[in-house]
Amino acid sequence: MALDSDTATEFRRVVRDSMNAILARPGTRPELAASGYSDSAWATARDGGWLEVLVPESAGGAGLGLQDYAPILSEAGAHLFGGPLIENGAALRAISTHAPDRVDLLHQFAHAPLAIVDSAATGDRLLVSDDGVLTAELPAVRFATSARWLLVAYVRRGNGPEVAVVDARSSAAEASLRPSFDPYSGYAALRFDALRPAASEIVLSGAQAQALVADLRAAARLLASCELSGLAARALDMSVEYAHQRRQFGRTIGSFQAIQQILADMTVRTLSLQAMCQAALKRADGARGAFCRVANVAKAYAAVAAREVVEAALQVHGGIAFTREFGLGSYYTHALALQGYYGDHHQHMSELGEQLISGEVVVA
Amino acid sequence: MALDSDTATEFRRVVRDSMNAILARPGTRPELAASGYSDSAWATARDGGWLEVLVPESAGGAGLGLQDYAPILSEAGAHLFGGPLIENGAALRAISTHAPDRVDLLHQFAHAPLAIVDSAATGDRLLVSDDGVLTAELPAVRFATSARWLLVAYVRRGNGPEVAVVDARSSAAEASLRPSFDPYSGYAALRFDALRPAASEIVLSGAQAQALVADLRAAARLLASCELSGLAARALDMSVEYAHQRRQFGRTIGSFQAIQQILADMTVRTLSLQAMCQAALKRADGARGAFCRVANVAKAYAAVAAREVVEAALQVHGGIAFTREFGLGSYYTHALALQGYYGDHHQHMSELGEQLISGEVVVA
Amino acid sequence: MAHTIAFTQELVRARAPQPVGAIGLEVVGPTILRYGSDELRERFLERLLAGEELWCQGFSEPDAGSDLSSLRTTALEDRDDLVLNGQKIWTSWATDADWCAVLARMDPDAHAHRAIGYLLVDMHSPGVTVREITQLTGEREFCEIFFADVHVPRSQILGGPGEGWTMAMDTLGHERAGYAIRRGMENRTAFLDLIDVVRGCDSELSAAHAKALGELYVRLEVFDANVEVTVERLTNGDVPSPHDSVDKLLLTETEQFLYETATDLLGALRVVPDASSIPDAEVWTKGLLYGRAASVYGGSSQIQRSIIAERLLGLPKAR
Amino acid sequence: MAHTIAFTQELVRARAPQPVGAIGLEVVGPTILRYGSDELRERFLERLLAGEELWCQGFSEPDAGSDLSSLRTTALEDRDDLVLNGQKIWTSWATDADWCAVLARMDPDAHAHRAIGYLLVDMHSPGVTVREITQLTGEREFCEIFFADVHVPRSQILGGPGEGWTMAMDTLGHERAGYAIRRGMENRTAFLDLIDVVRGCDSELSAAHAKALGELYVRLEVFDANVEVTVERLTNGDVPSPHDSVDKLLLTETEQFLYETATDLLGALRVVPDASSIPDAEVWTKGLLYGRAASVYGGSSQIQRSIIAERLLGLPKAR
Repeated sequence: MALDSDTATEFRRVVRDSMNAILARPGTRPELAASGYSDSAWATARDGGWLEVLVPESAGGAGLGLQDYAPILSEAGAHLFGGPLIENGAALRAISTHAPDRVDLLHQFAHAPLAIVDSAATGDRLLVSDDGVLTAELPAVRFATSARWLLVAYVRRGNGPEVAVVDARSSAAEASLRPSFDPYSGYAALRFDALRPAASEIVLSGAQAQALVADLRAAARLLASCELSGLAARALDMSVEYAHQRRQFGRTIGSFQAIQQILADMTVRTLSLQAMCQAALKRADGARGAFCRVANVAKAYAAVAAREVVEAALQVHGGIAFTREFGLGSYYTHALALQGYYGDHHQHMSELGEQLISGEVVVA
Repeated sequence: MALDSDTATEFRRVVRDSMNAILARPGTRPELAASGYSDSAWATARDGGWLEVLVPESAGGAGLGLQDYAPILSEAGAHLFGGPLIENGAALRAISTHAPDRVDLLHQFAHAPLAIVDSAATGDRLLVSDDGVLTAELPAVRFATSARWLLVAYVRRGNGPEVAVVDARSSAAEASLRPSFDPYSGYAALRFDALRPAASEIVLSGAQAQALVADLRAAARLLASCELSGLAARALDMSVEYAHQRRQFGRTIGSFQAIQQILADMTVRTLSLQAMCQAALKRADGARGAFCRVANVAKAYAAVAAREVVEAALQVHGGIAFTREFGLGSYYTHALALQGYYGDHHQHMSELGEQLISGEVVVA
Repeated sequence: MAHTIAFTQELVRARAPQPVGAIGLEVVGPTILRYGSDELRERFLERLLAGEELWCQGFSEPDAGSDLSSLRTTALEDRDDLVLNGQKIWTSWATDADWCAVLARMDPDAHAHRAIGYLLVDMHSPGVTVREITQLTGEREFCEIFFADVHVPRSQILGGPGEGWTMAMDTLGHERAGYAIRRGMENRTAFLDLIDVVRGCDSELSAAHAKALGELYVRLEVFDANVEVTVERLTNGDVPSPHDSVDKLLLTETEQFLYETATDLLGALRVVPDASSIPDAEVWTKGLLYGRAASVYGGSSQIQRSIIAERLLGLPKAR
Repeated sequence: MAHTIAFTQELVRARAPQPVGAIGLEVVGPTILRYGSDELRERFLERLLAGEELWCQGFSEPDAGSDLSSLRTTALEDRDDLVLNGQKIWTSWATDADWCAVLARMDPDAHAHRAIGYLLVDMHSPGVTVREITQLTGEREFCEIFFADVHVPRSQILGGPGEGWTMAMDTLGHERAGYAIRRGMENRTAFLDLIDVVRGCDSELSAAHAKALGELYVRLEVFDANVEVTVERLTNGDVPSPHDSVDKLLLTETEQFLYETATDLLGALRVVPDASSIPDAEVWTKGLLYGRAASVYGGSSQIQRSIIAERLLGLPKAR
């Protein structure tokens, strides 16, 4: 099921208004700028029912899909809203598709912030459990210090893939916030000290776990692309606005052809990224292989396109953009972070190329 | 020995004037545009003593080096002068360095046009002789139909590298001109039908042949870079000139910032390519390893820089540039040809990178 | 709309050349349908659709390229006729055409967009001369047309005498959108060939090209995603639009990257594709040359960006 | 000249930070030496060379960035003094400086390049306030300076009262050239680190990065080749010159490509370099952020291109 166009527009407006309202409160922005997470910002998401979008009707949710959830990420990108909206969204999508009977998890993820522990997210070594026990130092996990739950993807030695959801407050898991050029990603070091997921905490094993993880990754990639798309659109808007107002050499800089050419290229990049995200979202409920592939394509493009747009925005703004007090720099550092999250353009383009050669990906 | 700066400037002026004079004669340009070669243009080079620059004094030449020969290539690039100036120049440099006693060859190459048969030139399979006999179909050899001599680099099976110079009119060698998007390269298909170089025709064998070939390739790369550099400079000049004259929207297009930004980037590319060629030429008489490396660097840069400049020139000129009757298009197709001759940027950058990793190339 | 696209798709898949009547079908036909009187529709449309009469389009002039509004060809009144004088350039397939849609100034003292008429001109009239232009690709698609005292009946003005500019812009909008869609399909076909060639390379070489193939795939998918939006826009009648310029820029960069990647595979042989072992490699080299022209024809990339800046972003006209 | 370059080279090789007195040594000092009276030279140069007095430079203003000629800071006569009012921005290390070279307008009604004076201002004077600006890199090199009724003795005008513009342009020329040389060396050092890191990767990963390393090597060699030309130019006294703008653009693109390549190696960890196993990875991320600013400070890339177009290519001033 999907929202009709008017309802979707209205929902997005409500999301945007709620974000603006909570960000207008004095304490929110400093909190976000420190750890990428704010309890009150998260409460806005939770109480606004944003995550319910992805909870099946059978579990009391709205039973909608990624296409209706994605605009939240675009707005989050535009507002630097922080928080694990990608993680909770991707997990809800993956659980509702591959383990729909785990209503407990769906409820948890619709309410409390989640961190995903998955080697593909930051290109780490594979996480392996020995006899069901996890001991590892994970260099960087988004929102590990803010999360209530940890969704952990690992390989049980000799047994194949496994997915567990554990309590982030477990004494065997210790997170500490990383100093970061992009606080909005909430990166933390995470240590597992003989963490042993209980049987009830293990969601799926083997091929089923593998399918869940593949879907989780695809959803995370696509949602990150949507966030980058919103972020790029905002950087463009800010630049156009600035070009209208900033005067140099006796005229607004927006009247200079050199600046106009930059802004036009930013527009091409931004609109085509939006189109790519839309095309990928339309395929979210199709065949899994096709969805994974198109999510990789979207992420590959978002990784370059959003970065290009924000770099051009820095150029249009000039010196002011490189100060911490002016907001645009944070858009850039966040774009740099998201560019690499779950694989950048280098990785995805190389992989897609190899798959084209091997015939694993077929061009229509 | 090298020319002092005033003499070098004067020599270059003479070369330029001679080129202009012969190109002004009605028949020359059509001949060049058909096969890249014109007897009268070649006579200008020969009689002007251009190639004598590279002949050692001991053999009756001027005993100068690549640095004094290179401006001829820059002018050739600027004038689309055609002819095997790269081949004869590179061969003279290689022979005078590695087989200086072959005065016969030095005289031949200072006078008659040469073609080089070398797998590295166009990325062909290695040419191999069996019992000293060469039988092969070479897909594309520059100026094979115009050449008086063929310098052939091959591997004698079981015996290592060998270099021979054979008569291009040998009945065992048959060349036929290729239809080409760039007639100025004079590409021809060349067939060796049991060609057996005589003992006197074999210049060097084994390690000595290998050293000669390495030097030949480095010289050819550097000279091709200089030709591209001159070609780019001319494309820039033509574009600036056109921008001064062409009017659109009631003003010269050179007064548009969008055009100015393009022309400025072309300038950066052109000047830095000239600087790179100069820096490489200064190292032509240094250690062979260092020279080979810097020639590869120059070729890698020339391959992208010149192409970028000419593509930008096409853009500045607009529609007119894409007609055969307007000259600029021939600069583009010639740049495309030279870009790939003796390796393009992809090849050289990949190789340099591998050598950096292996430690074969060391950064100062 | 959807039918036309599907039909084009099949033509491209079968590697068929562009239909000979394309200019008529895609460009002039719709304009006559929209702006023509009943008489003109009846006189021209049926024969156009039947392919009995071929059309070309004379808009650009030597001194009116990117700046179409500075055109100098005149059509001045002489009793019941208009007398046409001037020169057109970059007209596709003018040698084969029976009719030409010509923009001409109907008041020699008027400037810019004013007093421009859209004339339907019989190419067999006395005073019409056509000269072919050889392109870098070696092809002769484009022509110059010279009009010397060519008489055109007044009844063959489409729309009002001063409405030519508006109609031409409308036409160009449709042309750009339709062209982008067809060319996108052709590029995808070339990409399929490229994959086949890379597959045939030895594994070290194919690994070296994997990333470029992946990047191309991404760009083509993005292009197609954008076409989905364009089709929606066409279906809603939102043409011409400054979004056409977005489409054009995206097409240009996709196409240039595609053929650059393909011809890089040919190395030095890119100028003598016959010498390569790759079948039909000439198509790539032509694509490369044609691709460079793509950022020039139908309004240069610089012009497209200015259109976006002024009309999508609302920035002031650059002085 | 050659000595200075060799000295800088050694400093950079030893990974030493930029000398704290750099602005004085490289920028203000030469200007005082060239334009100053004997009194001013004697008063300032020895202490500057001894490092006893540190200097900063106040040229840019919030509304006079790329367009330096629109500066608004005024220095108006008041008996034997000038009274300075206004705001400067992007001044490096102003907090530590004892003196500041300030551009100010000496006639509030004058426009553009006219009536601009080059003042030597004691940073310890009453009315001077400095505010640090935190950059994206987290560093606080840049400052804002506020001047409120700051009295400057008339004797501390360098050159004539209306010659400030010419001197500033001269200064900027030297600054650009010298800066490009030093920064080029720093970039080469970072490149050496990068090679070491790639060598340490497993062979599949290092193969994937080989071409990028090769491209970087080519770009750095080209940069150095260009420096050879620049050094010749400096030695011949051909500074300032529009060629400074060529150098600046080349530096910018080299630097941006270098740190982009380096941080791409860090993947997602580029924003949390501490989390990576690569030692000193933070330097790369800072280099990336700093590199983006490189196309803005000291005249944006767009301005540099306009300078080249107008002054090297002789094109008309863009309107």
